[in-house]
Amino acid sequence: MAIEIDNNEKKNRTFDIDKIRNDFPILKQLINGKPLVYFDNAATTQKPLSVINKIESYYKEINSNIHRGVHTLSQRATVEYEATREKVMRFINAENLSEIIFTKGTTDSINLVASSFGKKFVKEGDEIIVSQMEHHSNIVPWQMLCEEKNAHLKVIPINDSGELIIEEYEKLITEKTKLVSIVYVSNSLGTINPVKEIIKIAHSKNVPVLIDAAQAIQHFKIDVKELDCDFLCFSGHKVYGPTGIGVLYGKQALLESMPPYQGGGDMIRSVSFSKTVYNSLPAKFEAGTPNIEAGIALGTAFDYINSIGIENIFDYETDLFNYANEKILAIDKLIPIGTAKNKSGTISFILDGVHPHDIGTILDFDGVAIRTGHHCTQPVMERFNLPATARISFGLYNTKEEVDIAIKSIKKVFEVFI
Amino acid sequence: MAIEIDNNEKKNRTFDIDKIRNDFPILKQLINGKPLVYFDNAATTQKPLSVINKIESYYKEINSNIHRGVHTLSQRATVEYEATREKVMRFINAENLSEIIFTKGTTDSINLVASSFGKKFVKEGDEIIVSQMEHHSNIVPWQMLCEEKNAHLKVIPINDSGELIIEEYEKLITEKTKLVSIVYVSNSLGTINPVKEIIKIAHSKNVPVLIDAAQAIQHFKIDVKELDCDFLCFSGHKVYGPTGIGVLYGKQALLESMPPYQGGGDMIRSVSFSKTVYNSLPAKFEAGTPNIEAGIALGTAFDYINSIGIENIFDYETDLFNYANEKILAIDKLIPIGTAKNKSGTISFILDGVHPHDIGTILDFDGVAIRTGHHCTQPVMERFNLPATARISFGLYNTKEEVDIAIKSIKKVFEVFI
Amino acid sequence: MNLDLRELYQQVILDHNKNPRNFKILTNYNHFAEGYNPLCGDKIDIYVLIESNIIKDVSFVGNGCAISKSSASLMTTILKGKTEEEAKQIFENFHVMITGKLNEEKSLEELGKLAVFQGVKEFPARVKCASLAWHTFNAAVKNEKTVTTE
Amino acid sequence: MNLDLRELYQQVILDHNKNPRNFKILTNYNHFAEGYNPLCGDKIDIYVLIESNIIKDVSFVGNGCAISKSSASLMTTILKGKTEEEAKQIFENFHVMITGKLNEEKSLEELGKLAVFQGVKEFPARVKCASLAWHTFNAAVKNEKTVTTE
Ligand SMILES: Cc1ncc(COP(=O)(O)O)c(C=O)c1O
Ligand SMILES: Cc1ncc(COP(=O)(O)O)c(C=O)c1O
Repeated sequence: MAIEIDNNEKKNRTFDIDKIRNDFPILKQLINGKPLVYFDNAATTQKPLSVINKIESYYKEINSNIHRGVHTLSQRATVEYEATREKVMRFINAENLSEIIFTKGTTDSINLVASSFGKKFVKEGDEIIVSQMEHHSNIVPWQMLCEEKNAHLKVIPINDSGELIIEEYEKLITEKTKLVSIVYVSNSLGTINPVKEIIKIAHSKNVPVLIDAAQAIQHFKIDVKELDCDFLCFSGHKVYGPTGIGVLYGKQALLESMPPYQGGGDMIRSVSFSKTVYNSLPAKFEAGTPNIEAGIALGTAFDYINSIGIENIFDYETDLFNYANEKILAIDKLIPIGTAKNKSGTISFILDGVHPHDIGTILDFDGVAIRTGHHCTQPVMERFNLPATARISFGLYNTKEEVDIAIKSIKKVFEVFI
Repeated sequence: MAIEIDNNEKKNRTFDIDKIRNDFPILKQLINGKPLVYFDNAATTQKPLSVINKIESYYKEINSNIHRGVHTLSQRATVEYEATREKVMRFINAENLSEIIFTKGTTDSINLVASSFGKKFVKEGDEIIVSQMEHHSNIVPWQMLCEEKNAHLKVIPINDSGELIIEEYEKLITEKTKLVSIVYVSNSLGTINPVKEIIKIAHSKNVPVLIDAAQAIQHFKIDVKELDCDFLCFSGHKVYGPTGIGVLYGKQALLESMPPYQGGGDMIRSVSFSKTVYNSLPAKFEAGTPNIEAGIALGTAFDYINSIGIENIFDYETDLFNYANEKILAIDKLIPIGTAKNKSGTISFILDGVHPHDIGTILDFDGVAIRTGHHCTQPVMERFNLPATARISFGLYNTKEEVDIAIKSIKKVFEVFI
Repeated sequence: MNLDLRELYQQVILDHNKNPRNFKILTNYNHFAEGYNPLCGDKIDIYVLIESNIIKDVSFVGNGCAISKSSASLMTTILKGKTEEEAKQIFENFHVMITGKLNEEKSLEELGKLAVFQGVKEFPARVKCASLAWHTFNAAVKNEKTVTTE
Repeated sequence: MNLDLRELYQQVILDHNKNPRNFKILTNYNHFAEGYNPLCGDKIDIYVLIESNIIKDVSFVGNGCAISKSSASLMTTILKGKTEEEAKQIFENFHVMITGKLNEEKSLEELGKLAVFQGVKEFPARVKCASLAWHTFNAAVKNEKTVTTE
């Protein structure tokens, strides 16, 4: 069992940015002869050496299939894999291990819920509520479900700052609403949604809520009990862990009431052609050989975050974000997209007369990696009548100096295009 | 483009077992003070250093999200990830890149087909044919589909040697049959099924065939054009690659006719709340951030296999298998389970009066890792009226000396239990 | 033979494995449960007769590895005549022992014949084998139908 | 300014980006296609009027990055008056150039004004931008409605 450090002690640990940067080998890469300035963290984060080393030692020392083996390697691998489930449970303060389902990523998690919850609870004429700022992975699975079931997808609109219009949300909930599925932090606008309030409103009408925490889990403390969310999803690769692993948290009673998603090994108790009995949670939703390597390394990623303290990460990143936001928004002819009061992690913008794709190319010349495009949120682009934006998104290893380099590079864009 | 070496040249390359064993760092591990003898290859294979190094260098040098990035890292990662698709295409001789879908593994691949093909083509009263020797992952998805659609699952029986009874299969195919889904090599019996014949029979009645090649791809040459199979699945982790990645091959026209499986990023061309347009193949079936790391490293695993030559692997393993089969079957009071004429990779057995679980524990004392249990093939256990078997399964790095160690250890079981 | 191996497979265990005691279906019982260990395919049915809080009779049938079979067999011999509370206490001590958390000589003594299972603590994969019968007995007493250890 | 950067964003390209030629919907056309580059959200509509195998008129509308827009603009100025076969040949040369497979000075000369795009070959991610208009033109001529480059 992990030793609990009280919050004050956590706060008092210093945030040693030089040491942290040293933990990420890729930051020493040169891109076009310049040091990499990695500002594409919302797409995927870089990995600390401890995570990389864990994968290496896993394959060099204990690689084995898990759950069904009596031999030593299989036992070791099983123990390490299941240890991650416990780390995740503690990190988000879930009630028990049955509530932590390993998936391929956020997209897989949401599809699991859309399929399984949908099969059980969504009927013709029912309604699902999402928002206009959802990632495609929190839109398309519901569209597919609604098409199949003849149900309806309702959309909470956003205002010009990129904030949800809560009054409209309240009007959308009816007796037909079966689920509200909402992003915690928008990956294209940076908006932090008032999910606690959203959940309260839904619960007052007995509607469960799914929270897409893909852009939240890496930036601030999440407590599923305090939020009282019914489902919560995130991707390992956006929280300093490997690709190919994600988490679906669900309240136990809800998960128990849902039918399995995929069929295969591990998710069954017994199989025969006359009668197959499904396994209990969490195995019921984990068919087939899991991503063992990534599951184990995800635990190491959480160890890493815990060694710094998520509150310290939040404080550091908030300071960095405020610095960047002020300086970037001060750039002449730069138009920010998404100006919500509560923001985290992401600054989206366009430059007058320059296509974001060209901005991306020019910044890349200076080693600055940003993302340009619709960020898998085309309804947001439509809302602001844009084909694309340029997006700077932060990780715990970014610095103010890097922000300055990016700003210099953004100014260069005008030199080229005038 | 890879340089094509003609078959004769491939054959003439020597199979240098010492060098090969050196390529796998884990083989130097001691288990209970004894050198690891890894005979659990059907569960998962060990990884060559080149694969481990690839993962490491991926994270240290180019880690980035793919497909939508203009910056340097994203481009590099995209190129490497897509290079694996081409390697897989060549390895199984598919017609084009659209036919290679990346999944999480065999289980995910089969679930994809059961869900998507099922949605489109399977109606009430229709029939799906599997066999009695299928892995649970090729049973449960079809049971779930049949339950949902009120369709029927038909089962090809096996004889006492663990071979499919082809005459029974021929009787099972009717106008109601929508798909035949068959394992190429049984993971619990070792039987190599006559899949070419099975496919021919199905095609003569216009029924498509899925081949579960999870236990075949690593042992001998597979040519999807020659087999003329409609779908083929395998897992990366059983072919010397990482966990969390698998392949679904499908004939292009068939894949094109099928609806998408999961919804999310990458699998769409454009999303709006009024109309969402799905992407073309293979992206249509690949929602969300893929397992980039594992995708890239799977390519390295195929490079490794190609560097040895799959024909050479087949020759070496055949010789090893024959040696082991003869010597193991000669053990007094040992009863082999699965005595088909054509076998590959796996020897299952029981010892009179000793539970397989105890065999597993005793062998583990000597560093010999085998699997005991039902191997996710409970209908096979039922067929032979057994709770479990002990299974030895081979990889390209195993040796006759290792077989001798295992045999000595099996004999020790009797010492304990007499 | 390997020393550790002999520690796991003690003679008493091998004996109970070969000649399990109370290996039958009770004709007169008022509690019953099925236990599964999907890891190795173990399956054990437990039959119990309890009268005025006393375990009058207990038996088992099923199949499993040497550890689970002998553990079931020994359990039946020990529980007969005990009260429910005593049974609970014995299982607690037993569980503490096989998971390696026992540190007082005294409690080991208390465990009596069950001490032959102390080698199990070195084999995490086998703890479930050793405890399956006990979990199933508990389920039977609580009138739960099935139990799984995983 | 960075040298390589200037090689990609040549003055001609910037000029066509700012003042695209033939940026309109033809009132009289007999071929049309829509082109998408989902990578950057580029979307281009191409209108073509072909009479007796001669490209009488060609225009475009849409939005995209500087490379795709200027490529579309330059394409329209070059194709006017050419035969379908000549257009095909030009695109082939162009494609060879931007994918970095051109090795004869002669063909570069043949490409004339299009040579300003030779910097693109250093930017694999931008090849699709430069070729989008051409692919769309091809689709229009073949009477395919939409084309995507990915
Ligand atoms: C024949 C066969 N099919 C399917 C599977 C399932 O593969 P995975 O667990 O990698 O999805 C396996 C592996 O256990 C297998 O041996
Ligand atoms: C808010 C949000 N939701 C969902 C996703 C999808 O995550 P993944 O691609 O890892 O499945 C992302 C990542 O792009 C995201 O930012």
